[in-house]
Amino acid sequence: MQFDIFIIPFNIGLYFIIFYAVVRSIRWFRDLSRSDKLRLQRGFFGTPFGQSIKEIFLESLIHRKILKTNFRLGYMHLSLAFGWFLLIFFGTIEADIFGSKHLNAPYKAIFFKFFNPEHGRMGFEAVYSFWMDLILAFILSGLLLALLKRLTPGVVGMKKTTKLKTLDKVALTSLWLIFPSRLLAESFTSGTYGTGSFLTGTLGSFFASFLPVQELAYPFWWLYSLSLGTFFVLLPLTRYMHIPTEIFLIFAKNSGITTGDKLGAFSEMQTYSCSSCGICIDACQLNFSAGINNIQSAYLMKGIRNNQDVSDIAFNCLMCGRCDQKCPVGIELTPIRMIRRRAGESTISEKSIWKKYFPDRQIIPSAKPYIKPSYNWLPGTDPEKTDVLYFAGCMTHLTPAIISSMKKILEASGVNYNFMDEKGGVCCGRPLMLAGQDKEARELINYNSQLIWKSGAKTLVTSCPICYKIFKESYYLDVEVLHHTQFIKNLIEEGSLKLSFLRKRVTYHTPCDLGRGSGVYDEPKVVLNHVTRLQKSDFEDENSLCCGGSLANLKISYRQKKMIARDVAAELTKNNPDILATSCPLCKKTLAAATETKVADIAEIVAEAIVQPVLRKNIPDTFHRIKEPVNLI
Amino acid sequence: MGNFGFTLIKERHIDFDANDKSIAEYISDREPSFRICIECGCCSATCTSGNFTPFSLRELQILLRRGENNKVKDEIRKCMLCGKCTLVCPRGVNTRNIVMLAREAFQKQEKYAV
Amino acid sequence: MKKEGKKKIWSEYQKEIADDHFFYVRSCIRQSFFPGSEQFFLNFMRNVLGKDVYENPSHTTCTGIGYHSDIVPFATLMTVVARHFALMKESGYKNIAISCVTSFGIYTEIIETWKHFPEELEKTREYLYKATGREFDIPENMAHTSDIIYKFRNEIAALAKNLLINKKTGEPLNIVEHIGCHYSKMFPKHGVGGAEFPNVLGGMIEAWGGKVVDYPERRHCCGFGFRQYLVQANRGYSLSNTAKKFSSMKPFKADLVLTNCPGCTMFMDKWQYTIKEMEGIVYGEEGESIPVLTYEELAGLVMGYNPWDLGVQYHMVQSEPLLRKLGIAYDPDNKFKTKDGRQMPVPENLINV
Amino acid sequence: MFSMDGQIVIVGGGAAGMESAGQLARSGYHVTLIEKETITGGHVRNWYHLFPDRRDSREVIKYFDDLINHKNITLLTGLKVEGIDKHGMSFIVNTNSGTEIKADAVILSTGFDLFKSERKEEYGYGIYDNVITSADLEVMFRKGEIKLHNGVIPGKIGIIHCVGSRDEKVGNLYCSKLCCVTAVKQAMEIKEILENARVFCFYMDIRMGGALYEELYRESQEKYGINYIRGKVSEVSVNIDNKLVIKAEDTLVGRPLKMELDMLVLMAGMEMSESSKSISESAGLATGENRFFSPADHHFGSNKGNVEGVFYAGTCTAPMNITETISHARAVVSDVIGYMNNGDR
Repeated sequence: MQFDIFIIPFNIGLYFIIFYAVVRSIRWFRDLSRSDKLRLQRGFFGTPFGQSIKEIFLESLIHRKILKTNFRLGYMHLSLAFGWFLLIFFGTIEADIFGSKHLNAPYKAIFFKFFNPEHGRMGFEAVYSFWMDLILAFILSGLLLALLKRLTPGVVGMKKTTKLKTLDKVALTSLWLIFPSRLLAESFTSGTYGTGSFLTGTLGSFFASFLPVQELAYPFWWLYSLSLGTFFVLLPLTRYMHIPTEIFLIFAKNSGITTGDKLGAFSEMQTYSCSSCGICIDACQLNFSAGINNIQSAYLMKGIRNNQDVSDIAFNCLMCGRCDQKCPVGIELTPIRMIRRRAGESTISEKSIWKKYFPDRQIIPSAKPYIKPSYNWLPGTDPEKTDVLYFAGCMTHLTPAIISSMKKILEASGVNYNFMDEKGGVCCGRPLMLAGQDKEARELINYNSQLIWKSGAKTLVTSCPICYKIFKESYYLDVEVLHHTQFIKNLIEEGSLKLSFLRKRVTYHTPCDLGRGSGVYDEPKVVLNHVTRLQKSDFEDENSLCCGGSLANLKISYRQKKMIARDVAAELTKNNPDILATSCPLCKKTLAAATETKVADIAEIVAEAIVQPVLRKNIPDTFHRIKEPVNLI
Repeated sequence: MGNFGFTLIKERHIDFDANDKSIAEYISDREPSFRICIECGCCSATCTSGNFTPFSLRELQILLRRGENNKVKDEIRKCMLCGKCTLVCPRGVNTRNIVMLAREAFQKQEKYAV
Repeated sequence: MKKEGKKKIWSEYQKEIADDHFFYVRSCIRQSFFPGSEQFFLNFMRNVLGKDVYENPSHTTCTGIGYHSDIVPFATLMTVVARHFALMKESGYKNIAISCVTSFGIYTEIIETWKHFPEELEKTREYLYKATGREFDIPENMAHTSDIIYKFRNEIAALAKNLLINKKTGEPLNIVEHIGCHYSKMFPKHGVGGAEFPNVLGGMIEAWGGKVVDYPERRHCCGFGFRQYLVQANRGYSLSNTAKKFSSMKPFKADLVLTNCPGCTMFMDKWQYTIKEMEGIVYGEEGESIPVLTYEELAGLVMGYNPWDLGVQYHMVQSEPLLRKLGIAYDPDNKFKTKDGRQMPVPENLINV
Repeated sequence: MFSMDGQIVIVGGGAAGMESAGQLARSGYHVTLIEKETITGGHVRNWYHLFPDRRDSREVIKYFDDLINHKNITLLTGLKVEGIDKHGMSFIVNTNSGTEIKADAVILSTGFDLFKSERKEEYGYGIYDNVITSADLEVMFRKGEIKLHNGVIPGKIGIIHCVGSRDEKVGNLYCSKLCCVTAVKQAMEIKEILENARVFCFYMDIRMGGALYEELYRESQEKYGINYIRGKVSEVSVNIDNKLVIKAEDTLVGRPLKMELDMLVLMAGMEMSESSKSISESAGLATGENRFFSPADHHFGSNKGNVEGVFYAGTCTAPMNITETISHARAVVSDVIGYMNNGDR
């Protein structure tokens, strides 16, 4: 027997999803910008191809990243994804070898047992079906975990599990039904024919002992086919869309496509590649310090997919970038959030099923028509010429200690510098950008750029990571932009700054915008190692925490900020250091308010360590020379 | 109409009951800390914009409370959102969000009024 | 509103008003703009009540307007007033009756000054003596003529021919009382009923059957403001204050504004015309403006004198609507005729006609 | 030589009087407590809740009543002290009933009078129907209903601080100290009874000196959304629908402000009580510029009068809240005992 009516649902589902995947991919490809198209082509037919395949295997099947961060969760994904892959893979081979003929239609592989009930009695066949049972068992074990996760999130080591919408639920049940139904269907068939291996076989004979297995088998084959069909058909409407999308995304990523600051096919792909695994929720300080657990990236992605108004979610974020680091799919979450911030409020519209299957490319209202900030009142600019330009930044003006230390350092190292915003400067513009108002930020950027150009400086030193990031990314300057930690490091290396060693134990807090934001991790530590004894904390580099004072979050209250700051300070002062060092005025102020330990900027520590240079005028005139010539007579 | 070489002068009173306080309500619904300002003026004192121009957040937010919105509408645009005020505020008022919400409220007013 | 509360306050501001033998000093504005008023007062006091009211022909202005517009220095002012007192002394009077609220304010101010700074009194005596060889005493009793009418309000009520009642409806008329600022705001104890709730006009109105209207801006200045109205460019301030007062009064549907200060009478009357011309706004009902009368004119109407003899037609806002309400018969043809029937020139742009 | 005999007369059965009487009695002295009203308790009786912890005043009254329920205390109510004469080392306390009471030491705890708000004529207390004082409001609280003169529920309520305090026009230069926090407390209580009412406080300065006052102030803004306008109300009048129209300058905006209100609450200040004036004259007791009794020394002798043997307790020396009054009353006890046991007295 080669065909049976019950396979139709499966076939429909299968061919639908293949067709759909192809169409959707084409659409995405079409939507890519021209340059990105080229990139992708090169990426696909070039060296990155191998890399992509490897990554697909490691991430989409093995789920390595998740395994690393959280083994049980990883195992769950692994067993389901990889297991299923194996099942299909070996199923096909099985059908090919043992089937009546070669090169079968997919359903032959899927429902092999039904069509070859006699198969697997002895010899190699038995071994093979044992192998198949093993895979099935493997999957079922993962399924069990998933089930437990739903019931008690604790089991797989997740604090929060994402909330589901109805379609997701249906898809989920159908997914969960697939393997049990296969198990039962196979078992019953095996039971009838006395075939099957350790799993299906044993179960089969067990059921056969008290159930009319022959009659029962058929309906369960139906169930199996149906659940498969349903799952495939619903897939595009649910978070499981991430399975096919991720593959496409990996190619795109490896071809060097990035989110940029505009909405596009790539960012859309990313939103669809989010599997709502919830790792970002665990990583988010707003969740574990401030108890806000409905604004994390997973929810943002979901909101965008179901085109809801995500403006509140978008603005309620510290933009610390911890989730970017943690995301197993490697979605660029913060850039996507920035895009939404620029968008402001999007209008919610109920979509027809058809629209849901083929959502039109998300269009975002361009800059708001309203009361836009205007800075035409800014004063004229005529700075004096200099080599090094020091820009303290707004926040630094609230931490005079940093300014005075920087002055001391600059003078001690004999640099010809000019204090750009000594009498108060204009904001660098990043706060505006973080509020999604790029056009307005431009005005400030242009203003400051002019100042910098006119000063003719070679180097621009700033004490504020917030300014540093924007100087680096959004200013088009032909000067070398340095954060003061980097600048100090250079001074030390070129030997123009003589420092003594302070007997102090120091823990370093990496500011978000300097660390994850601009990738400056080492310089500060080098400097600190040079003058103090630097201790390790549990939150180094990519894994560092946000102090909570972030300008990026417009929504949370002072109290919530404080909660975050307290937790961070507590963490970093665990191995009670003498000084909790940081390199950001905002972090300094925020942390100082949250701990007993002395909080200091690296500049302050360095300034303290400066050795007074011995100048000639300081040398006492030991032997008193006679000034006038002595008359003899 | 006769011209006598002088005219009626508009009353200077803040007509509290006639004024439109919807903007202020919009803000304090979304940012409750708007209510706890005590007019100490720290924000205006430290303000980066205020350094160059007579921009005073303290004044603006009290004008909003009194429904004297016209002046605020233009002035509020001068804020650079740099956040110094948020750091110095003794009552922990989320000043930046107040500015954002004020702009938003004015925008909506314009959009839906017409 | 609780009447007892007011009574309680009034009881604390009982002003002693002489009964007879007044030295009468006229008001610049009143005698030239509302001649009927002072005429009525003298006639009423002398012929009706048979009191002794004396006027001295050499009495001059108190120069208050000059003083309030920073032209006449205080020392000069005091000397001028001292001269009035001297005239009073010479003609043997101790009670002064002042027709003008500005003057009344000036007199009280000066007397209070002398009380607190005796050296000023001495200086003034010296100035006056040097200038005129005259000497003076401070009056024993000082009253504004509205005080005096207030004192005799019941006598007038007894002689009343038309009570302040709307003949058509039988309702009492809504009458706004406006007290000149300088009457009691500077020295509440010198005013009948004090400064917050003065009773000098209210008393008359109630005695004559009317209803006093209490409206939010009742305390507000009429808009006279010497500095403001003297310079044309500044008159807007003066006008605006009047407008403010009337717009707050409007909902109360006043039939009449009664004032005790000649300045207020003039401005509340004439500015109504100006506002009507400028903005087309009127404050009375049925597109009419509200007549503004002095207490003497009103007393005259109450006692049944001929409105034209009282000179009510010499206001900008004509009183016909009021007269109709009061049911007072008047002859439109004789409005601007002299006693012997000669036609006088008719003022232009009168309103309420 | 230590003597428990000897008669101590305490004039005024308010918080201070009862506290000191109770403490003296407990330390074995014979005390006569004279109260002009028929019932002790003074102003506390007229209050509903007490700041900062919003405790029911009745609890405090209960505490006092238990305190003075003591064998050593003779309580004379409905008796008004006219004057005190000193003869040698002892005093004769004359009362309006003609009876004379002999005393070895006298404690004056004559307390304060609430400022008579009628005196601020511009606010029209006693003239406008819906202008009331803080004390009137407390009565409403006790009833549990806030209503206008015509029985309607008010929607917009104004509170004026510093009525009769810090006001040269009524001759009181001092700050009554409690009105600010009372205003805050009452504003919150209003909102608790009428949650839809809008409350506006017109203040010159907000003086939140006491413990937990500032917190109360913040709570009133944060939780109850009370509005604070910096500017003293200059005049009140009524419009055609008998609503109150107030005028003030919003000093922080720098412009005059006008507002319609349904009800206006005047935060009446504290003044030296009428009844104690005759006493101070008859006994030649010094009073300060604020007309309160001025103690012998502001730091060490805040309970002693300029006449030896006369002592002060509570608000007859200056505005105080109940906590301070009680401590002041306890302090006087030690002074009195010291005086009584002084041999050569």
